Amino acid sequence: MASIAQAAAENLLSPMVLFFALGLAAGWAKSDLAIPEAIAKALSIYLMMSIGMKGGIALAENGIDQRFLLLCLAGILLSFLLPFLAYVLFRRLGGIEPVSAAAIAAHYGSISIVTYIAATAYLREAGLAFSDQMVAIAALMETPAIMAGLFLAHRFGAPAAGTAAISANRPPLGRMAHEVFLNGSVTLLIGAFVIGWLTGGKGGESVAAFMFDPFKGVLCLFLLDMGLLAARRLAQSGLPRPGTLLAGILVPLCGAGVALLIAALLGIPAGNGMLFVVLGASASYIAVPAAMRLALPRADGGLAITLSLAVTFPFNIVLGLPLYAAMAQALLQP
Amino acid sequence: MASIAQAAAENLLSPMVLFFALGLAAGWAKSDLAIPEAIAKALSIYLMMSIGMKGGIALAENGIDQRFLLLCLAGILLSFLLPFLAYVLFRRLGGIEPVSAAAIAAHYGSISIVTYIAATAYLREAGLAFSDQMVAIAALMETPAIMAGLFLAHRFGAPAAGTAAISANRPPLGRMAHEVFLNGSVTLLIGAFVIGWLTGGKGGESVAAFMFDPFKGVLCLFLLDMGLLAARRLAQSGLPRPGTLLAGILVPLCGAGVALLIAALLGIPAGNGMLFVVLGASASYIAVPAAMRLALPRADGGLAITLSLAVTFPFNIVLGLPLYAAMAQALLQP
Amino acid sequence: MASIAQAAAENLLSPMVLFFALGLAAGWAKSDLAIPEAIAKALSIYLMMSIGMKGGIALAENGIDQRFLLLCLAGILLSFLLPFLAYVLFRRLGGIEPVSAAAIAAHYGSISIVTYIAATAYLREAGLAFSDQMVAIAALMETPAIMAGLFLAHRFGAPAAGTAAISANRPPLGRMAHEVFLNGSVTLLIGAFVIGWLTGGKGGESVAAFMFDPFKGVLCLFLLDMGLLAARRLAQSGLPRPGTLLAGILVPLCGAGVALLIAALLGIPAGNGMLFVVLGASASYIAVPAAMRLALPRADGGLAITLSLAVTFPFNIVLGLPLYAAMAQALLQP
Amino acid sequence: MQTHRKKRIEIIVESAIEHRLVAAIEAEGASGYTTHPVIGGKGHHGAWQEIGITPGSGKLAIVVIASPELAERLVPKLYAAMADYSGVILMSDVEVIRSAHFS
Amino acid sequence: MQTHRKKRIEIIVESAIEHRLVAAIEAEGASGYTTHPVIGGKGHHGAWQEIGITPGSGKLAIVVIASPELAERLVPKLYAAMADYSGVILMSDVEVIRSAHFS
Amino acid sequence: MQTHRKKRIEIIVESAIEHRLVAAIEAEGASGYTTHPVIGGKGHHGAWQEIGITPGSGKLAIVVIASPELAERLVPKLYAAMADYSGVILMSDVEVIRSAHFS
Ligand SMILES: Nc1ncnc2c1ncn2[C@@H]1O[C@H](COP(=O)(O)O)[C@@H](O)[C@H]1O
Ligand SMILES: Nc1ncnc2c1ncn2[C@@H]1O[C@H](COP(=O)(O)O)[C@@H](O)[C@H]1O
Ligand SMILES: Nc1ncnc2c1ncn2[C@@H]1O[C@H](COP(=O)(O)O)[C@@H](O)[C@H]1O
Ligand code: NA
Ligand code: NA
Ligand code: NA
Repeated sequence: MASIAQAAAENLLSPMVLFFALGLAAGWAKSDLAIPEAIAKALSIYLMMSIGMKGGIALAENGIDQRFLLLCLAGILLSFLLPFLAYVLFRRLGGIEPVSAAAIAAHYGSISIVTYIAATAYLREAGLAFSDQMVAIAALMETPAIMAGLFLAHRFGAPAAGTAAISANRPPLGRMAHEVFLNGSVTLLIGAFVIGWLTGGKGGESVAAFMFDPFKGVLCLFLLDMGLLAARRLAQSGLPRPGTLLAGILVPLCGAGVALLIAALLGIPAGNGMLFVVLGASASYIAVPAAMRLALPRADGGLAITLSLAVTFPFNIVLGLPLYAAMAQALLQP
Repeated sequence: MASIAQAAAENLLSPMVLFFALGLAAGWAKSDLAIPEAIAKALSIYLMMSIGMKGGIALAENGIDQRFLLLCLAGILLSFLLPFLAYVLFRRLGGIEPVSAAAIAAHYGSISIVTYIAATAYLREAGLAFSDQMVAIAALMETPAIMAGLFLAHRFGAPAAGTAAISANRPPLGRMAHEVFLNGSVTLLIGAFVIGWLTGGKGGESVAAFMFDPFKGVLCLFLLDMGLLAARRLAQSGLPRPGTLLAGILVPLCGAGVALLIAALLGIPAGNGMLFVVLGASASYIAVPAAMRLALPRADGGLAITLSLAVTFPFNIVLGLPLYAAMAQALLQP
Repeated sequence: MASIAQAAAENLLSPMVLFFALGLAAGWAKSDLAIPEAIAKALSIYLMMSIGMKGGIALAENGIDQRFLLLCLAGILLSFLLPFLAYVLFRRLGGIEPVSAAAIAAHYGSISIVTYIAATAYLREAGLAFSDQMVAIAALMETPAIMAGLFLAHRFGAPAAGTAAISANRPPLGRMAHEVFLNGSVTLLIGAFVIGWLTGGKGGESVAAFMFDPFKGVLCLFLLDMGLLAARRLAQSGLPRPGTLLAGILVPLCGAGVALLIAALLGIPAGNGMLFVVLGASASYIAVPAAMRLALPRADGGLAITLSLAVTFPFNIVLGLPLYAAMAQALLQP
Repeated sequence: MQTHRKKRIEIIVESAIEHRLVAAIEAEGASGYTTHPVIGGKGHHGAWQEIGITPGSGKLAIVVIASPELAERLVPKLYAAMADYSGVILMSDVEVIRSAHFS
Repeated sequence: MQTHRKKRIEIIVESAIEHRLVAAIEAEGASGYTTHPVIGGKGHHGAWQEIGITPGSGKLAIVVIASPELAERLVPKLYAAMADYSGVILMSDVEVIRSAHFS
Repeated sequence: MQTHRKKRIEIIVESAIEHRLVAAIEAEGASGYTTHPVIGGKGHHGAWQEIGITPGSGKLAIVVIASPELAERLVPKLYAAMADYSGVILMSDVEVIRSAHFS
């Protein structure tokens, strides 16, 4: 316990978390500090490119083993199943109506790539080894949750009087799949992964001064923006009700628990296991909201983003990282 | 004298000044070269973050001494008192009406962080030692001048017939203070300073490849944009009248003189002293214009920006830096 | 032959070409991946600054010899004469009406600086020496083609019934020249070249961490965007007709051939010769379209950009680079 | 200077369904349209602002100049395509010079 | 297609006092508003352009759709809030489909 | 609240000839104008979108508030300046508060 508290305290003093806190504080105080939208998008593109390519290079260098493939499968399954758990909690504890609860649940089955990135930076700082190709699992877990969310909405979303259950003019499935799988960040993450895998270490070296060296500093700037966004989100929509808030903390903890169990069953080592736990615990705020907006326009998209961006994301970054790392180190092999 | 001329010539050939000159030339020739606004903002955010964090780290490593605290106090006082001097010069020499003269005076009491940054780059090139934590004094000097400017406007701004002296619907003081202290660049500068101080050298190392190494190159790009802005500003508003122009050069020289005197009295060494002189000599074009725009809408905000951005800033960058360095080296202890 | 195929295969697996391909694929699949416009402009500004300064520094360090001056002259002449050849091919083979053919021809006489940049990266990878000051020739070749294009349009553009040949309100020549010579990228390229030449290696060192080290990685990101643009261009305008398409490949090949001949006659070594060939083969999509748009508004500007950006550029990057390098190595002295 | 009466249709809508409205505009045979950026606002679905990378809040404005007859046909189609989504449609009178340019 | 007459109020104003106008709009009970970016212009206070980091020049456009009665009340309030600051207010007629959507 | 009738001229035009239109606006003595960004559209010259660094596609919207008399003079001048180039001009009625502010 003491060491968790100490790790949490150290995490609190990392530049990463401090810049996030600065963003939160500036946003909360209504400072006019703002990262221009184009820059925020560029930072996010940079992080995707970098993490994707790093993953591909790692794959090219280390190859693939059976345990990794199993973990891939487990990730896909986890992303598809977590929304069912999340749905129940958001309905019961959060008191959210069915269609919105289904949409929110999809966010929590999917993952937050920035949380994943922060976790890799955390592990590097803590000196705990992990494989860069874990990012492939992150990419695989982006989308299955969306199917689960749609299923839940169609199954439990009672039609309003005289209207169709979900949307009068529902987007065709092809368009939906397109929106999801060709989402810019998913495309880039996977594309850069493949490029890294094709070029291997040699290709990586030639672009390292841009693609890898500034990574941690860029992450700080990006987290500053995330802090600003989270604070502004809260200012615009207000804090969710206590039950909903609680669910926004409990669902990631449950996701972390389930993921830890899987990692233990598959004999995954601590570093990779911690990253898998982070994937289970984190919630999407880029790919999934766009898809839900299109497919379930009547769901409360604002609440979904408030929860994933302004409740779960800060929780994971500030308290979650040291907690998940401690859990992984306690229960998984080194 | 010979060595000042030589230093000035060398300064003229530094990439920093040359890129500024390129911007001036391109803007003057109406080239369509333009740095997109989002990029200019990002560059400025980068410079604030970097210089702030560097300052905080220096504070963490070197601690604080009494002389530094005295200099902080002196800086605050200087920022508050310089506008009175500037007001007289802009009224008498510049022939500017009271409210506008008060607003302009506030700009000259405050500081230009980019001029400060250019001065640190100049010192580094010249091999003259200074303390990075001097940036804290820059941050402290941003705002007192605004109070002085408002006081001057209220004291001397004769009400137009039948209207209130300053503004029919004057912004409440709270809003003003908010606008000033929570100005984005002030927030970021101070925030990054605190972060640097909290994380110390270790936190700095982990982000150095992004936060510190590219600093000088980024400054060149930013100065290119400043040159473009200054030239466009002049093209839009025309050159100020000779008296006004002269005041735009004399006021910074007086500011420099007063600051040099203070530095000598407090026994500040040459490097830090030169930076203090630069703070005295430079004029704000970010935080103060925004505040004046809100508080003194009837003041000629365009003239204020033309003077600080297109007259004083180039003067300081091109001639001021070597001059102030020579003054500091001649009169202060090494 | 075998070695060309091998070089082509290796080029295909360079991060540069792979990111370009990723952009093409993402754009073709209508992924919503997009580089914000401000970022794309900043990347292009960065590349111009970097390549220009590198060239100027090389000039300062290596000086100038007669052969280089001759090549400069040859480049200017080539840029002026190539449009005549291109005009014939686009008229005959492409079946394009005179004014549009003239506008398109001007694009092919001019050069694509990004293709040039990719060629320098290619040579560096291939270990073939070249002089960085070759970029001066690229700058010189930007504009003569425009004169040739205008001449062709005025000579062969038959006036529509009752209207003037080219444009009812033709822009005055001064405005045109302004638009061309003060085009942002030309200004910056030349300005940075002069700065590099003035500061020499010492100035370069102080900004290298920003200006030179990240160069290749930035180029990858920029090529990703170029791929997206090319794919979107094709989606918007459709593939040109087979004859036009063929001309879009043949004209660069002819340009390459003529340039190779000149390089051989002047006794230029293989590395520099390959760059000269690339200048001959590449087509403008920044400076020339803007000038043509203003001077020949009735020309089909869309087709010109489709050809230069979505046909010739990919051809040059993917197949052209290894081909031109092989040609240069076979026919020029090492 | 002779002018002709047209309708100016202005739609503020979520970017997510831009393609759907453009499809309706083209299907009805309008001669063109223009899209403008929007940076914030407030309506029945609450306040929003373009803030960085989060999606779903993004909106834009589409302007269509059309003959009164075409507008009469087009507006209900646009209205239907926007059902469930947040946004507004306005219509006003404008004059243009060349009538043939617009359908 | 039945339409209803509303007023379209368009304000071009310095960003510095956006909050003040929005406060007035909300205080009078308008159902919504939309803000649009602006990149340059010229008026009695001279020409300006969004150029980079210098402040004070930044402007934006605010559009409010309101019933004629509300517009009659709102415009003078907006006008007063803009006194001393540079900017213009316009009002024109528009038609909307659902009347209830706007107040 | 007394209002005055003015004309609102709205021009969508290629950025390349912005300077030419602004020159015409100033030459006719308009008291001001405002430029707005535009992000895409479709017309007789095909569809376009602001995409990155390629030029020629860039467009913007210029809005001029003018007295009916000035508008009558100005619109043909603008129309002539746009000949050969892609773009549209619209004119509609608006009300302003202070008449003196606009010419
Ligand atoms: N009365 C109004 N005036 C101007 N814009 C409005 C108005 N009502 C709604 N809007 C715009 O349309 C968007 C969606 O409206 P709503 O669906 O009512 O939330 C809002 O966010 C505003 O940008
Ligand atoms: N006649 C006009 N037509 C269009 N926009 C105008 C007009 N007059 C002023 N504006 C806009 O309103 C801003 C402020 O106007 P002013 O307070 O007159 O300087 C100007 O910079 C323009 O953007
Ligand atoms: N009917 C229309 N409604 C709205 N905007 C139009 C219309 N026609 C043309 N435009 C705009 O004006 C631009 C140029 O039109 P054009 O010259 O017809 O290609 C188009 O790209 C659109 O942005
Ligand atoms: Na998850
Ligand atoms: Na000062
Ligand atoms: Na060429």
